[in-house]
Amino acid sequence: MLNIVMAVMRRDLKLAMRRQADMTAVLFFFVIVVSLFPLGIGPEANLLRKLAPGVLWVAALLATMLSLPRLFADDLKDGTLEQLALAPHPLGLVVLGKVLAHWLVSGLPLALLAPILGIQYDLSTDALIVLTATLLLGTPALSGIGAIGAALTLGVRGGGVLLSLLVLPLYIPVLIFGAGAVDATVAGLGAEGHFSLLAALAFASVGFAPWAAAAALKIALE
Amino acid sequence: MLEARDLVCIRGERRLFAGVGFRLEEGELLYLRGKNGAGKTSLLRMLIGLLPPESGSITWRGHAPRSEAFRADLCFLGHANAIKEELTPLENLLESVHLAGESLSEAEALDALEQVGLAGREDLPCKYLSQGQKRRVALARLVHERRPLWVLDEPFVALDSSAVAWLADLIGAHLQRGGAAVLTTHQPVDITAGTQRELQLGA
Amino acid sequence: MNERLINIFRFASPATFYPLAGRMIPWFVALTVLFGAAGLWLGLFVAPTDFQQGEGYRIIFVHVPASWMSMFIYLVMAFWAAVGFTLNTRLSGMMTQALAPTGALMAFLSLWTGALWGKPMWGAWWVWDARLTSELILLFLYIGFIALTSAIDDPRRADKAGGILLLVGVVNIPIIYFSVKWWNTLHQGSSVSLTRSPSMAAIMLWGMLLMALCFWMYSIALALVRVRGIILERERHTDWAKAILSGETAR
Amino acid sequence: MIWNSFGEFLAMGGYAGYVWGSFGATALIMIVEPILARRRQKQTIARLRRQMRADTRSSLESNE
Repeated sequence: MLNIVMAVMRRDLKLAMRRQADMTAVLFFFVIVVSLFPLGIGPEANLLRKLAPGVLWVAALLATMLSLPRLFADDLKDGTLEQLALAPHPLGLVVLGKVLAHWLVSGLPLALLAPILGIQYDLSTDALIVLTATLLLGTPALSGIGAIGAALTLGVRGGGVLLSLLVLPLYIPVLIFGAGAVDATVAGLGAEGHFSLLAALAFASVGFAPWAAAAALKIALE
Repeated sequence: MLEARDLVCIRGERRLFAGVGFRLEEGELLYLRGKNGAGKTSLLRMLIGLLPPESGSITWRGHAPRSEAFRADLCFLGHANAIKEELTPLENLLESVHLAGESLSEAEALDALEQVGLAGREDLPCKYLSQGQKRRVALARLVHERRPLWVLDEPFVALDSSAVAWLADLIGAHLQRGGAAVLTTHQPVDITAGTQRELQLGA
Repeated sequence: MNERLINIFRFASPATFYPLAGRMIPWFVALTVLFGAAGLWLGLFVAPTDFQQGEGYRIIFVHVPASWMSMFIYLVMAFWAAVGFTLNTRLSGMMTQALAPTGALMAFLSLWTGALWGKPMWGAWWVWDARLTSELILLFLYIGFIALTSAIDDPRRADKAGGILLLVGVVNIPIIYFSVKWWNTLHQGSSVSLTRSPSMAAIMLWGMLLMALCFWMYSIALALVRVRGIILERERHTDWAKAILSGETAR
Repeated sequence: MIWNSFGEFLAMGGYAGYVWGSFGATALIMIVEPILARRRQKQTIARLRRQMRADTRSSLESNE
């Protein structure tokens, strides 16, 4: 069981390391979007502090969207996906491995970059820590839910745009609790409630989404 | 062993074939023949469980093609090579075997690559290989493959004549070990071992 | 498999359902008109003025039924998707696609009437009220479903992909609603609510229920009209569809 | 009946634009959507008929 998850994850990580341009493009997109907002809004520190959680979280959602279309598309094109679907273990575990690898190369670096970008928005140290923590906890859910969208739009015309249409509404709870936790900290309130809900969302989506995505992949392979 | 009954295939709006059935025993080889668009690839995808048939049934030793027991016995080689351009032939071979839930030592893998004529290129990323060489990387999987059912879609495409003969021998050895194989091909191939059968689609 | 279940879904065969749907449509149209006339009479002529919201509250007679239907239709679509996966009936996928446009229009109507109510009551066309926001997200979900199913050419694949999306969506709707509500209370949303009118008189409630029935019948009638077109399109190679196409006049 | 005159009914106690905007949009959708759905159904039937005629013609030709 665990073997196959680890094997898929290791393979995807190795591939990502050989194709670092993809990964860095997503990170630069995140950096640029976050840095553009102050130029559009103005440099007033109070306003920026208020906007920071929302801006960083929305930028993280968009950056994740950018990396999702390729989650299965390369494997479909070169025939690897067929082989994975024919291997003698549940396809859901394969997808779980891919989701974890996706998180390690997109969600995790986004979360680690966030505090540096948060400084641009004059966030306090506490808020920066909470921001990073929410991203660490919330981005696995983004990868999980995103995998369903990527599988559903696999090989479909206009897949990229369609993917955002399907997935972004489902990201709303993660956005609300993620940005909400930082907001609550900035306002001096506790964020424990947000954290437990975020963790619940992350566990639920990483646990269930791979199976839904696997069902969608089987349809795409017919 | 492998038995198909009354298979019907509808793709999009067209009925590709109906009433297709066959039985394949140990040591037997089935050629699927038919014009382009007759449904050869669709039938193969039905046999390996990717495409559910419109009606009819397929069983392999009592298992349905979508079961894990079936997939544990199956080795499939498709149109696409299922190799990654960024990985070397050696890595590709080892990865594909691991992901299929089997084990292969590095020595065996190197031996397989040597047999397909890729000695000296084991550590070169596959994007620097020619089409024929990439095909050979995919075929190297078959060298130490001991699962009883091989389903091969156009395995001889992009191979030169010596490689075609080598692959024919490999399939022959598989049949002699008591394996079964289903394959599509456009070119005449000389496989002497085992019993040969033929299924003509769209006749 | 359960015998009785199969019996219930016997009409799930497109060949039997097509003529049946054709016969049912006029009845549902008649019921729509009937319930609509009664509901409008109660809502516009009999129901008294609300002491707090004046005559503006009458918008609820279309707003609430539209909101209910928009949510209910999504549930029905998810139900059909579940039926499609468990019993593998062809009709279920067609039903989901026939219902989707009406559901999306209901969600749109709910937003439109909500905005028209919000302007005089809250002083703004749009307020990030938990209900309105959820309704907006529901509209996005409808649009996503329609976009996905129309982007896939093979109808069977479109049905299955759409079905997965519906089931994922229906699991997520309560989570989304809860999170939006939570977000709304944290940011102190509006205190006057459209649907929780103070002391709803019995007559208002009746008017609203009749209007809801009218919307319900309307949605069924439209889904039947649409599903007939989808059935004919997909079954055009079968003998019964050919008989209808060659014999019958365009009904 | 709670209205004293037709004009009062139309005025809706000052909320005319909002109330009639809501009911009007609903009525518009409930009239236009069925018309479009019916038209689509008719177009589908007409198109399928043309296709069927073309199919039978081509199969006759290929039989000759």
